[in-house]
Amino acid sequence: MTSGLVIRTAGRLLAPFIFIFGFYIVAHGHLTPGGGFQGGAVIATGVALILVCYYYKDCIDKLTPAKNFKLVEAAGLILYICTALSGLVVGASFLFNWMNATGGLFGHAVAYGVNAGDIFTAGVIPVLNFAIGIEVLGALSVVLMYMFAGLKETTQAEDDAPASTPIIKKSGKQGGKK
Amino acid sequence: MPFITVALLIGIAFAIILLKKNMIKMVMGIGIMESAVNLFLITIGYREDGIAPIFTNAPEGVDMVLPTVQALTLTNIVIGVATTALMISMIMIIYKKYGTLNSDKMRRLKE
Amino acid sequence: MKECTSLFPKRVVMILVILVTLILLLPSIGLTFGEPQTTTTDQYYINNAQVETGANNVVTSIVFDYRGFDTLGEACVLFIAVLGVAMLFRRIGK
Amino acid sequence: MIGDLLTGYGFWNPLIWVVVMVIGLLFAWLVWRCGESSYDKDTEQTKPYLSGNDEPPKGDVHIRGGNMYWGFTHALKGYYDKIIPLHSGVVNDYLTWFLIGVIVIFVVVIVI
Amino acid sequence: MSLLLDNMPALLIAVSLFGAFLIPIFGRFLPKIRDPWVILVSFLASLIAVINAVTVFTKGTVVYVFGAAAGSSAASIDSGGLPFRIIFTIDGFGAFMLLSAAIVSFAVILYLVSSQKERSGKSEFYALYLLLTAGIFGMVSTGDMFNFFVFLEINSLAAAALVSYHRNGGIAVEGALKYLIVNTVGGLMVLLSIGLLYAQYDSLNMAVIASQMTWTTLNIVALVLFITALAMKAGTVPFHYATPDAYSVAPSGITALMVVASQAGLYGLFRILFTVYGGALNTVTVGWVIIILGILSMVIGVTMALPQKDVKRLLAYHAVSQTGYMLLGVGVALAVLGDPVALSAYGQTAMEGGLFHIINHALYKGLLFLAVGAVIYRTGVWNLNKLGGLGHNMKWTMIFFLIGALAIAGIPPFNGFASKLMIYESVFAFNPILSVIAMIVSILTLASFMKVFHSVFMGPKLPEFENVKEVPKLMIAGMVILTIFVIGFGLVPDLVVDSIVTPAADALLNQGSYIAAVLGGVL
Repeated sequence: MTSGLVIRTAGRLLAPFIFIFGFYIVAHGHLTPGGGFQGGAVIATGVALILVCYYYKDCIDKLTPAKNFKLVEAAGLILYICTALSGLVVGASFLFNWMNATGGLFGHAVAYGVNAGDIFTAGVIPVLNFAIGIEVLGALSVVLMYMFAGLKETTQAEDDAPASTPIIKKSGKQGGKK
Repeated sequence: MPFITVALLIGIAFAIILLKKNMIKMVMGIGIMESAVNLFLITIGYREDGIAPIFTNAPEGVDMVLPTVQALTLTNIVIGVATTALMISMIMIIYKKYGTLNSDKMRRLKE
Repeated sequence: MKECTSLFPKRVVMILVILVTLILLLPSIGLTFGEPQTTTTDQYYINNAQVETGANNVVTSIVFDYRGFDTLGEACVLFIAVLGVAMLFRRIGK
Repeated sequence: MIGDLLTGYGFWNPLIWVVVMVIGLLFAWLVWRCGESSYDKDTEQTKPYLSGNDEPPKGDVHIRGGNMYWGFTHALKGYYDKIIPLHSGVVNDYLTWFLIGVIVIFVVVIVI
Repeated sequence: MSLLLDNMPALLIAVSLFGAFLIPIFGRFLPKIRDPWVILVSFLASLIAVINAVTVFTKGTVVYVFGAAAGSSAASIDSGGLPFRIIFTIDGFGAFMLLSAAIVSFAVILYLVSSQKERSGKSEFYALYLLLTAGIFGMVSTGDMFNFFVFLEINSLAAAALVSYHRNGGIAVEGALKYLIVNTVGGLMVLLSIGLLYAQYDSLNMAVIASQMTWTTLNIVALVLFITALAMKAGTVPFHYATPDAYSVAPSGITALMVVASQAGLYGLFRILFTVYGGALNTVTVGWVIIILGILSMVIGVTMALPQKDVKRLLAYHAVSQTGYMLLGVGVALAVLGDPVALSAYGQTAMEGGLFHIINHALYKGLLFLAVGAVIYRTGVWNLNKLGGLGHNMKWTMIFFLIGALAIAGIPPFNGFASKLMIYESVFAFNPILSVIAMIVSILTLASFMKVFHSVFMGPKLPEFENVKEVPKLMIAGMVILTIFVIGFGLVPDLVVDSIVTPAADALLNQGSYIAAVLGGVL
């Protein structure tokens, strides 16, 4: 069972634009209003749109299961903390903005005052923006997917416990390992 | 004036949290309280005729509003989203297991 | 059992809520809207953020540079929420 | 080195107390040694004597946790009747207590 | 090497977080090395916490600026006298809390790795555990108001998620939900009062706010919200209702750590009272408010504990009751803060007793929860009426429980006695009635632990527990670590008091040194 043709078509048409718009917000976080959180949330809206159009079951069958998004999220966080730790490697403190005004990637010097904006400025800030964008995208998608999936009726035996379960093996049907 | 709004919003939120027995409505009340706190944070940083603190294509020579509180608000919004997500999913589980959303019935732990 | 199992009758709760609202109204007397009392920190950010961090958006420079550690914590909160939701909806014997 | 924990009224020196306890244990051991040497574990001697009646099985005489301090809770019945319903288990009440706390502490701090 | 040593405060948080972020990936692809990884990360985090604490106790307050060119230097290097970045300020009190959190968290992870072996969803569980540890470490070492709030939320959310781990037909989730709702509202109130302080002083740094603090209506509103919200986090009467609900359904090891987590709330309360408000406070009134909260917690906690049938719920009420002792000791010190004679006569001792009780409570209550958890792990029963006769089969658990019970009841030579003695004596000088109440509560504590000990371990072997075995070695190891500290702290209390408790008390009583450490003596 799927939703109507109109919804599906509209969703298919809109989703790429939503993704690109979210990406734009993430990428220009240090120049215009926006940033990692907002952009990630916009991208997650696209994921939600797809979920609404194609139903959860089809989505995880055709695309990817929710647990992959968990990895995406962890990857974003690891990128963030590695960027932060790289400040230690260059001899400064945690989260030090060492790429700013060095001339390299994202290292263009910036003029003080009002200007048109240059995307290759601000040092580690765009990197952190991307990290957070990835993280928020993963996080919100995972939450949405789990909530769409809901809790399949688990019986008491399948469930993990009476409050403080005995793990005596012989009881057998006591919720198993994964 | 906005501070009065904040106080009233928090009062409304407390009234919802304390008087409504439906857990989903209680979570909504907490959401209102979050919004009220966010509003409070934003308003303490407002300057008369200020603009957003962004230099890209900004008009010259205008005061900017205080940026720190906006950063705090951003952080708090995300924390609020996370809290709400966790609470809602807990309520979903409880609804599955207990078959009710009523906080009066949700008292297997007491005394 | 009665229908309402709360300890406090509704009227008492309303009075309490009104009292708390009154307490929270006190800030509106002490604070002025539109003219913050002191702006040292924020004025510093507005003046120097662009040079020190290279970002045109002062808010972003605060979120990711000056207070980047808060952002890490906040990302952690989101991570916790995801882990919590995943843990709650986990299925045994998958 | 280990010194005393002075409090103004007395002192607490763990070493002294450990020594006292060791002496006490030693003393207890000595007393135990002086006991009847003809004591034998598996004979009639170890059985409790209940006026000639049979001893009930151990499981029956074991006092379960819920029965201990029954008298205490019964003596303070008035107090417990008040205090236990307060732990009602309703979330709304928990937060009402928070509000009461805010108001009471605010009034106390402002007035005094 | 010096690179690492200079950045220890940052690594304190970073190591736990990094370990937590990697766990989902390990859990997916390399499940074999996940458990050793958790133990390794937890050990490293504890080690770093201990190193930090030792640094603080030997060299004085550690200040660390996040994102500055040179992190370990004082704040003012960044820009013009005022701190503009997030600053970690670990003084004596913070280091003290770091020590207790480090010991308990490492002991608990050893226990948990063994006791949760057969369950599902372990990746999330361990990641949340590390995040909770990071939250506690962050709360006790930060010097920034908003950062404190963020870590408070990490703490609450992670704790709530962990409580709901055994869903248990919804009961565990119910306890977690209550805990989460209560703590969320408390957290929002904390944020509101942070906003109130920010609106006046335009700074989020505790030292800056402390240097300008005055006793105005706005600050009173903020103070009241701080006190109530943080007392709710710490679980004092009358805000304690969610605490037993959550403790009684959480996995046992997690409950042991949650004791430390709620003490981090207590840390926040004392930090706000002494460091941020400090001299500006109307100390007598606020001190009496704290004392009365403490007395209420003690009495109601212990009387509610006596008739309990659920063994973990009973222990949870004791946690409430013991929190009262800490509040009592510190409250007495706060009440005499403005009176130098009384302060040096007994205020200092009361403070030290209250603080010493924090670490003691974390240790022995952790031990008790672990021992009770071991019983529940083997039997699956947590109702006192159904337990009995376990002493025959679980000798080690019985010994550990006995040590913990004697310590919590304040029987020499265990650590509970030392701190309780300090509290009794100093409080007696302040107000004899309070001291008498404290002693009565202690007797009731002993009585209720006799009940637990008798009904769990004593008595004849019950037929249903015929085949119960001793718990695995790792769980024993976790309990042994805590036992060593419980006995050690009891045998050398003066050494402990001199080396870690007195610096903590001094750090709290001396507001000026905290400010000077951050602001570089500008004041």
